[in-house]
Amino acid sequence: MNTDSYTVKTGVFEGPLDTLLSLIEKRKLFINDISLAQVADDYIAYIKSIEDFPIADSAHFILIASTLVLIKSKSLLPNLSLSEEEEKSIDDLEARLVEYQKYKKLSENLYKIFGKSSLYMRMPSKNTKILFVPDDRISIARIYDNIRRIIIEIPKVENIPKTLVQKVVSLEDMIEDLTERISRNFKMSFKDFSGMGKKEKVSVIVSFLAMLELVKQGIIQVKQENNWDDIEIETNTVSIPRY
Amino acid sequence: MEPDSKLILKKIEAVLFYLSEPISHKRLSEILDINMENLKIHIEELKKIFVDRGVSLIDFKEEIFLTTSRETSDCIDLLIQDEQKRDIGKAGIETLSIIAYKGNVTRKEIEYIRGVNSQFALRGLLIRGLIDKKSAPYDERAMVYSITTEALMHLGIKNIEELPEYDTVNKQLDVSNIEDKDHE
Amino acid sequence: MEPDSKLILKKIEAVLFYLSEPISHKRLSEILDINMENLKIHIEELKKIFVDRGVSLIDFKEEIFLTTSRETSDCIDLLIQDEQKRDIGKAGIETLSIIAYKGNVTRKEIEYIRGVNSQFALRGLLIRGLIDKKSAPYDERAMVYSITTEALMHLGIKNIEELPEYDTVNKQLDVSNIEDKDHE
Repeated sequence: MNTDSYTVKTGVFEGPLDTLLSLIEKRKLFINDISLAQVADDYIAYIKSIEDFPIADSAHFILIASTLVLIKSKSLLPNLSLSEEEEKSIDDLEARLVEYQKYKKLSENLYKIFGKSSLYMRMPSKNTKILFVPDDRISIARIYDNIRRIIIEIPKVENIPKTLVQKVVSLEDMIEDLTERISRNFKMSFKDFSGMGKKEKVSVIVSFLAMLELVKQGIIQVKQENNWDDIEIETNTVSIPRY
Repeated sequence: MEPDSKLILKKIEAVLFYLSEPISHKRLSEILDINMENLKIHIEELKKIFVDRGVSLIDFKEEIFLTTSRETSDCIDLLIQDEQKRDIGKAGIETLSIIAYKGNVTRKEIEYIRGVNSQFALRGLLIRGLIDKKSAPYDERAMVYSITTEALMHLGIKNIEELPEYDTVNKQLDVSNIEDKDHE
Repeated sequence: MEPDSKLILKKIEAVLFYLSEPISHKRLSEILDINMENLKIHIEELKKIFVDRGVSLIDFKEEIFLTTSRETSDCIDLLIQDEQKRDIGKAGIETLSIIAYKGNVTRKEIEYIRGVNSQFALRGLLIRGLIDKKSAPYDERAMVYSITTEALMHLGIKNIEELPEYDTVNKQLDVSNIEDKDHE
């Protein structure tokens, strides 16, 4: 690889759209609901593998994960009806990915020319005569006013909102909760489990995500008799393995 | 050309040469004591002189100044030896691209496209002078970012239209508009 | 003229423009990587371009440089006066305030605190003798800015400690280990 190519430094954190796009591009797929359903698992595995989420971005990651789960569940359960809002969040994600892909490509091209054949302004002359010519508007009061304002505006690193994170339910916790409740009740409905109607939408989606994860691992089975019906969850084994 | 007009051209050239930083059309017209209309005629005339030369004239955002031409950059690089010149991270170049191609754009719009918090990327670009921040024309309180002449110089171009694929991209941008920026 | 020859002309022009001081023929030939004889031919060629222009080419005692031409001198004088009469502006007063309170401060620190590029603000303050620039006591290569004695006198104080709330403000301006904060 030549030194001028556009590479991401190892260890540099990538955003959720970037991650998703890389997963799609790695499989040489186009951006659509089919490819998104295919990479949903990889994306979730990626999220689970990250230990230190940048606080400010974790909410974005989880929200995108929830949309992926919707897409995947629709592909797994064709009967599943999605609300208008859910359909829209799927369309939005596709549109955003297309938009992001476009800028990512543009930025790769821009990087190729950045600093390559720069134009330069003339160097400031070293012989400029320096005459002491103060501006009468400079005063101690004005300097003091300015410095007070400047100090307030110095960026404080700890200002990144932490509240965002508290709202997001961790995927791991959800899976554990689901496992425990299934082994207790043996058979329960998704509506009961997720607290649909009572909890925030994000929480419902994360529950769904957790459920699909368990289906994939063969721990539970899900059944939906008709469109709009509640989804029934059953355990395959009495003893739930830890993972 | 009339002798007077010829002298105006010379004066503009001398002022741009002497200042070694961008000067606004307005201030230039004051120093030369000519009206804006007359100034613009002369700027256009001067641009013709600076075609295919070692020095280029840049007229961007109502400011004008002279720079070395892109074909000569290897020579100037020898004089400067700035190792950090190409040092811009992935976040930086992505954010810069969005600002360059979209023009006046808010932080929210940038973050919607990138899907990540872009506070530090924006700060880095501001500090390097590659972008600037001002009130939006449509709303005093909304702050919008745009590309600076400094950024054009880094990219080796004289105006925004010289960005790679600028025309194609801009046509697409007119069609797509981002709705629901708030659902994040 | 051959294309190669045309490029040499452009490069000479760019180097002379960029450097605001005379350069010897010898050094110029090294930068362009051409022999002296070839250089002289091109210099003669370039002189023809700089006839009757706002900028003149001076070739004297084996040194060569560009300067504003004679007919424009009244205009340049006006420009210099204007530079010195102008309001130092928002960028100027902000930068001056930081330098006043912080004392020996680097450009990087100023830019970190202000969050914007401060190259031109610093230059403006330097030209007016409000600040000066020297090597840092701790590192020869690092340049630090401080407020001049004249500027302090203009403010009616003898040293920076007399500024209101000097100690508190000085501490609040501490931005050591800024490297770590500037990434996403």
